[in-house]
Amino acid sequence: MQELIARAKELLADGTVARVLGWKAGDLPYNPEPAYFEKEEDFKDFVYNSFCGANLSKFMIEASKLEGKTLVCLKPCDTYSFNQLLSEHRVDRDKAYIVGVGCKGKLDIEKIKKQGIKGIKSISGAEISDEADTLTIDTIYGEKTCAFSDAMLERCHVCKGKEHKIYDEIIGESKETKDAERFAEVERIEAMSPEEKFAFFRKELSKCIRCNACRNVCPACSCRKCVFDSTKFDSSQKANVDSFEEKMFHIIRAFHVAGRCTDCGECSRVCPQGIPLHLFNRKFIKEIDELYGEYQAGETVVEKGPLTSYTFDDVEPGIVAERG
Amino acid sequence: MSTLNNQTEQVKEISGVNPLKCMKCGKCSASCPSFNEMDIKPHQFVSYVQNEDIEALVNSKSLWKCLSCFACVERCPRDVKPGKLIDAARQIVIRQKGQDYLSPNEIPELLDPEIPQQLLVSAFRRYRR
Amino acid sequence: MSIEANEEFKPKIVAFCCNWCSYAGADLAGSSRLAYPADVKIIRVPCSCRVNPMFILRAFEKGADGVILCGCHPGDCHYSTGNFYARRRMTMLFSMLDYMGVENGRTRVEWVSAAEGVKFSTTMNEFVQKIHSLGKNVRLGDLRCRN
Amino acid sequence: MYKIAKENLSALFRKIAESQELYLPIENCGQVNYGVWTEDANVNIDILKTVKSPKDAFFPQSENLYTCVKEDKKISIKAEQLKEQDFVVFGMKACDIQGVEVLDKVFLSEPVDSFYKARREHGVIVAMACGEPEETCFCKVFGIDPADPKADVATWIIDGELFWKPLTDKGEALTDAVKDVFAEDSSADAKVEAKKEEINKITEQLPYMKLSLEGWNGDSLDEKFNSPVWEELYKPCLACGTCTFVCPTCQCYDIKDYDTGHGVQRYRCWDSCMYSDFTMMAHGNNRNSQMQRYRQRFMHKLVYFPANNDGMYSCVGCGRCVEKCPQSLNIVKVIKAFENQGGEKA
Amino acid sequence: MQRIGVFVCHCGTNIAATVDVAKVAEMALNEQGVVHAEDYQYMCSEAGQAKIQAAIKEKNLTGIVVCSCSPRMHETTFREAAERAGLNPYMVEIANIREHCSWIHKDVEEATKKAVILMRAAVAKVNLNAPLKPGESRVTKRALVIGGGIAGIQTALDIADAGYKVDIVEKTPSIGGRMSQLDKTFPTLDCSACILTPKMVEVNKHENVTIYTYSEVEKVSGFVGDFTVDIRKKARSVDMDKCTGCGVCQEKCPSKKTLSEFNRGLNTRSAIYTPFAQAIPNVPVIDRDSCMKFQTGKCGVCSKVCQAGAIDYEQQDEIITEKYGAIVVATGFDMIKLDNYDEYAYSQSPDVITSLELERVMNAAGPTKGHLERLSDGKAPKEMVFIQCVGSRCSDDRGKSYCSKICCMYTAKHAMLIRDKYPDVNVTVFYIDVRTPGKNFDEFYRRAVEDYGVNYIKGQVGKVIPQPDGKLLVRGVDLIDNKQILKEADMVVLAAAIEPNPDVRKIATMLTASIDTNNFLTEAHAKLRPVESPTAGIFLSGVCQGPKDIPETVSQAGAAAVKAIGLLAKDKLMTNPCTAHSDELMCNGCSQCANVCPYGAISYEVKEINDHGVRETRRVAVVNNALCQGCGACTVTCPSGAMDLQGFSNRQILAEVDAICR
Repeated sequence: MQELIARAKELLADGTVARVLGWKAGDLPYNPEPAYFEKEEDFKDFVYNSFCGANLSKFMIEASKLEGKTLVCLKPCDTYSFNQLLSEHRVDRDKAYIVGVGCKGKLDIEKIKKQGIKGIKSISGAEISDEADTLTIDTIYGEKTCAFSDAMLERCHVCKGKEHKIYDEIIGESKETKDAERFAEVERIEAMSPEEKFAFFRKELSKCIRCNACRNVCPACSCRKCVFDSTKFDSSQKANVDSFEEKMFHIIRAFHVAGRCTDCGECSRVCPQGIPLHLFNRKFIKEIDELYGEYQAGETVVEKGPLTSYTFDDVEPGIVAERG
Repeated sequence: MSTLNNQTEQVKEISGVNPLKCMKCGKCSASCPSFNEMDIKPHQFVSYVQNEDIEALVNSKSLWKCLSCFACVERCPRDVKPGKLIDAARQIVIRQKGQDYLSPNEIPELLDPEIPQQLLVSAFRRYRR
Repeated sequence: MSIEANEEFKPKIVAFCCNWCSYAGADLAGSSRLAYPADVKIIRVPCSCRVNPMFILRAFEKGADGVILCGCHPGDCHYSTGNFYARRRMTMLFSMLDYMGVENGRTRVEWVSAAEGVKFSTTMNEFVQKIHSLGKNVRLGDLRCRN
Repeated sequence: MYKIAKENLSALFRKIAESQELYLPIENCGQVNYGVWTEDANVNIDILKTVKSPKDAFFPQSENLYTCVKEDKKISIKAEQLKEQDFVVFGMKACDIQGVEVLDKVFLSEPVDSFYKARREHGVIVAMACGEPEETCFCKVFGIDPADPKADVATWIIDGELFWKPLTDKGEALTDAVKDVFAEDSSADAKVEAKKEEINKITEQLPYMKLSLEGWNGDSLDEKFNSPVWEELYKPCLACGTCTFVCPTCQCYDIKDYDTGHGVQRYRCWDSCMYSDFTMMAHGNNRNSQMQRYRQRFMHKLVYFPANNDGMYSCVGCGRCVEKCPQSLNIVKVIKAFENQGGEKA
Repeated sequence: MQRIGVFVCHCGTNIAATVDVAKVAEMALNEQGVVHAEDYQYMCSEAGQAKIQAAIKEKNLTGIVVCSCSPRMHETTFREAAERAGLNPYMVEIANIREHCSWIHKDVEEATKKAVILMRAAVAKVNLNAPLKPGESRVTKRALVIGGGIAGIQTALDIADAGYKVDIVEKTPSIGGRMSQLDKTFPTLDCSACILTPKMVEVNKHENVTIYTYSEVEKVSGFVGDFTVDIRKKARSVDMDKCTGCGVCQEKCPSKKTLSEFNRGLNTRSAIYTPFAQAIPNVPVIDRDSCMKFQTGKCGVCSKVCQAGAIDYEQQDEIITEKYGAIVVATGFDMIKLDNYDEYAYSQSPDVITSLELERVMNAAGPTKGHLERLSDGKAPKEMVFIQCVGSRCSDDRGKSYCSKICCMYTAKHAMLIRDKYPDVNVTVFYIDVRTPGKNFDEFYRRAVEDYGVNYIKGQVGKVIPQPDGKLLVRGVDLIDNKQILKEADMVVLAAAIEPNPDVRKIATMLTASIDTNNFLTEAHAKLRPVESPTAGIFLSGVCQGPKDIPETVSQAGAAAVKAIGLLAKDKLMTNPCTAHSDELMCNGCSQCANVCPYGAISYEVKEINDHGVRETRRVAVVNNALCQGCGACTVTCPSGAMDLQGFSNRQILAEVDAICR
């Protein structure tokens, strides 16, 4: 982290960048927030640890409109989102100085709390330099421990790899944290009977409070005005009146990001109700891979995605019914 | 499904060939080094499979005359691969016979180490009757 | 379940037809007096690629029991490529509906050319029959529209 | 005071539910929210904070106001029925109870919101003391005692037993209706007092409990409104509605019409001042930047509301926003930012 | 709020027998916005139209719904009637209660119910209709033809004869194209040069035609009626105005080792050259890659010998920018590379040649001065073998899936010519099928067999094996005799597949014209619009659209010209108003819409947007209404719904959905 700070200060000082987009330490051990740093003294609060899960790519849409370059800290998986935004002309490569920051898996405080750990005073083992496999958590109810991997975000268990796909320079080491199959959950659902599937999603979606956190954090959902906020489609709804509302919202959202979603996992990370929203997007990714060829959005900057291209011999929609 | 039909399906499945793609150009027969020794010619393999007459193929001389050189497979402009078809017919015969005559362990000492692998494989397929 | 056995159920079926092929195919079915159930109501769109998945979900929300999309045969699109995009989009939408446990028989895509009046009619007959066998759509509708 | 063993609680719930609806924390897919008790509900009364606050019981996320039905050219209007049956909300914490009082200020003052009022009149609140408060809690800052909640009934869980103490007439009535399932305990008062002591000791250690609200009142309006600090604070905000929807005091709503095909249903639903289309009007939006929207939320909770309501803040320190904000923003950070700002100035 | 009139047609008994039309009209009055409803015997009749017009005027209608036959029948009729009554024609919607209702249902109650629903949907839509006005765009009265082969020449001539200016852009130093390389043409066997040269001269002399040879299209912008094209005129190093075409420079040029493109690399040419004797313009170019002056700085012979002083080593590429109303693509074809066909020994033996090479061998101006001889040793062949379908009709990745169409005929021609001129040469043709659809084509082929004794064998060749003695051993099969054939040949001629000129990809991208998987340009409709690209204002001439022979090429070239003339004849273009429109307040500028637009109608602008007082400069999509055809692909791709289609807007279609599901 010190190397990162030193380099950021250097680039700020020599005028290469006008500001730095990173994370600012919070007032609890686990709540750093994304922040801009423009002056040397701002860096006293700069932090980069395993709780810095937020994907900063989307902030670059606004930062691209500012004067001068913005140094942005991107983790390997965040760089996919940046590439995708670049493909869609939403960010300006010339306005970004990308520092690929090392990542060894990011933590989910909810998972720690789920283990009954509360009244947290401090957490050790979450620094980026720590090699510890275990987090040691000091609470007012005594010292607790938790395996690092048990506290990891879902997306880290299906890590896309330690490689940054776009960067100006890389600071820090990364580690691939994959220990689960990316599509295992999707396959589990696919294997269910229609009744079970329906019950599963109905239960999960019944929790949805339409806070729109999933949409607003999503780097692919970068619309200036979402169809669900617009009167143009007669689709403007805020209420969770009936379970259909949520289905419509989540199906359409997944459809809109299909072929563009990099599977960055932010939607599931931010959902206050813990809905596994990535299961929608990942279903589409799996379908695209299987029906139209392996495709990873954001792997490179591309012109056309799978839903804006076609081949003559594409499968017919009837395949869905045929394969049962 | 009749047995005959079954065999046709088997041949198609084993070979991975869609005989309907054939445009009857004859390039397979033109390429075949064993043409003159065959009773059923390579281009006819396709029509026999189309006509679901696997029995005739299985009983033909050609079945054991094909060298599996795969010149026809290589040159077929339509990806029909007669060589694969006849090979599939051979497999059917072999499958029907079932048992192996040699155990895998006995094989190495019987072989000349210089012999190309591919030749061995095709020889086993052909002469194991 | 046959249609006769389920007389009281009158399904609502929306058919989106592209202007150039399928709408004309439906016209031909009409002028050839090829009957299909009155449950099918056609909406004319310029091309199958004009059909937004939201239209389909909206139809279900408002109480439709089945939605079918008809367009030109792949390669014959009046706009060259429209139905290719429609094909991918609908494949995606249908797979998601299936994944969420909504009977996938309630949605269908069929390519019907302007000359295929017979196909249009048989397709609609088949589809209506299918919807009859599935019964009323209860998984996607909005309860408020029921009464 | 009465008591009942924790493992027998379902008997109590069943008893209550015999005659009325019972809302209590229910776990569904790993998350605990208030919901209606049923025999197979997965009740979780050990939870400190439900994801959503229990304000739904009185001010649901969406509710119908009336229905228009169109037949040919005739239109008939059917008003929605007001709540007429009693119901019980079980397990509300002190902060959430204070949250309801904040809502009372809004909905029960003129013009009175009849839907809300009917629910308040028919609702009986059974409060529960917080056993193990957490680091995100700061109710004491607003003068709330988590160990001694005030409602129709107060309860404590001590060593596997629930202690039950009616505090109001409504509470007495409920108690009478269900007391078959209770036992009496003469040493109850002492045990409860000891528990309160224990809870207070824990709260002493919590980092946010000593937060200072100095300078946050109606008088500081201009100074706070014009502060440059907001420019820094809002930046990571996603403009999602998480904080407002989990908040026990946020009371903004939108009124919408839904076309059912044969008429229109007018309903209201929670709205969030964080949303870009909040209070959207024909000419556009009053607050057209996220900074303004962000500022609004906190100014409302900490300045405007107390200015209009005898100093009552519309934050109760439940800490839900601290836990749930996707970007780790929250009201505590706002309060602290101004603290620092003040310090620097001095 | 709309004031809508609903008109229900009886269509005699066609509708009225199964639909209670009066009931439909009565029910219409319950619908939102409907202030007038009536039914009538024949709405499309004069009297019916008069009723509509009267109601529009009397009731001050803002929109009408006609419940009648298919809109494909009478939509235009009713739109025009409405327009005559002062109503915008796009405020008319049709509820199809005949083809989609009365004709397919028998039960009156059921059919009436359905008719009411269809009427409701149309009323719901009209409630959201807005008056639309077709746009206008001007037409530049000049056409561009890309490619100067027979297709391009014919198209240019036809357009020029109609009185419009035409420019031809040709990549090589001369016009003439593939046809100029041919010796004789089927099925009449007249000499190619004899019929082509006059056309070349005519086009060159035509006052309306400007020819840019040794030039390429560099950039295309604009749209139908108003294209702007940059043409790169490559430096010829010879002054076109001064050169007299005497040819001395070519004779004297010391660098003569470059393979002749025109003769398919069978012999060499000088560094300063005209491709062939009848080249137009008859002005040589210096091939700078093989010129010693340009490569080493030493030489300059041509400059010294040129009496006219036309040599200009300093000449630079020139960019010409011109405006056009229409563009015709006539980029033609080439033979496929035979690198992947080892079995035919093409790259191993000089005596295995392609048919186009044989054309040059047979041609008096060719490398052998027209003598049929083996290229290896110059000996006269005795046995010649032709192999058909080399790379055509292949489903593997070595060749092309299509039939090249011309090979059967030119092979018959070659066989016949050889047997005619050299009766002692045996000619054998291995074929899969002989395809001769065309006037006098099969007769031609039969002559080759019957009169000239050409030996046609049904079967393919598996391998051609060059022998140590220089002969070629051909192993083929005779499928009729079911025999394998071994034949010693002196020469083997391969009928290689043809493919579109590889440059077409680049050009298609510039023109936003679509191409298929084989790189052929796609026509707007396979049957009904075969010479137009789906991109408005782009026309297709010749083999760039698909394999064809000369007569077909010439007729298609004429057809393309007619289409272009039809466009140029207009002063203004009325554009279909049902086009896409992007709401810039909502547009993200993400380019997804442009990715699916088949017409290249969407471009992007960076501009300042004022969103209720918030000003921001950003990238937004702009639809060119002259190009947009209104398919709507973009509207679904647009996640925010910023892109909408006029006349079929999201809200209109949703209103129809709602009305039907009500």
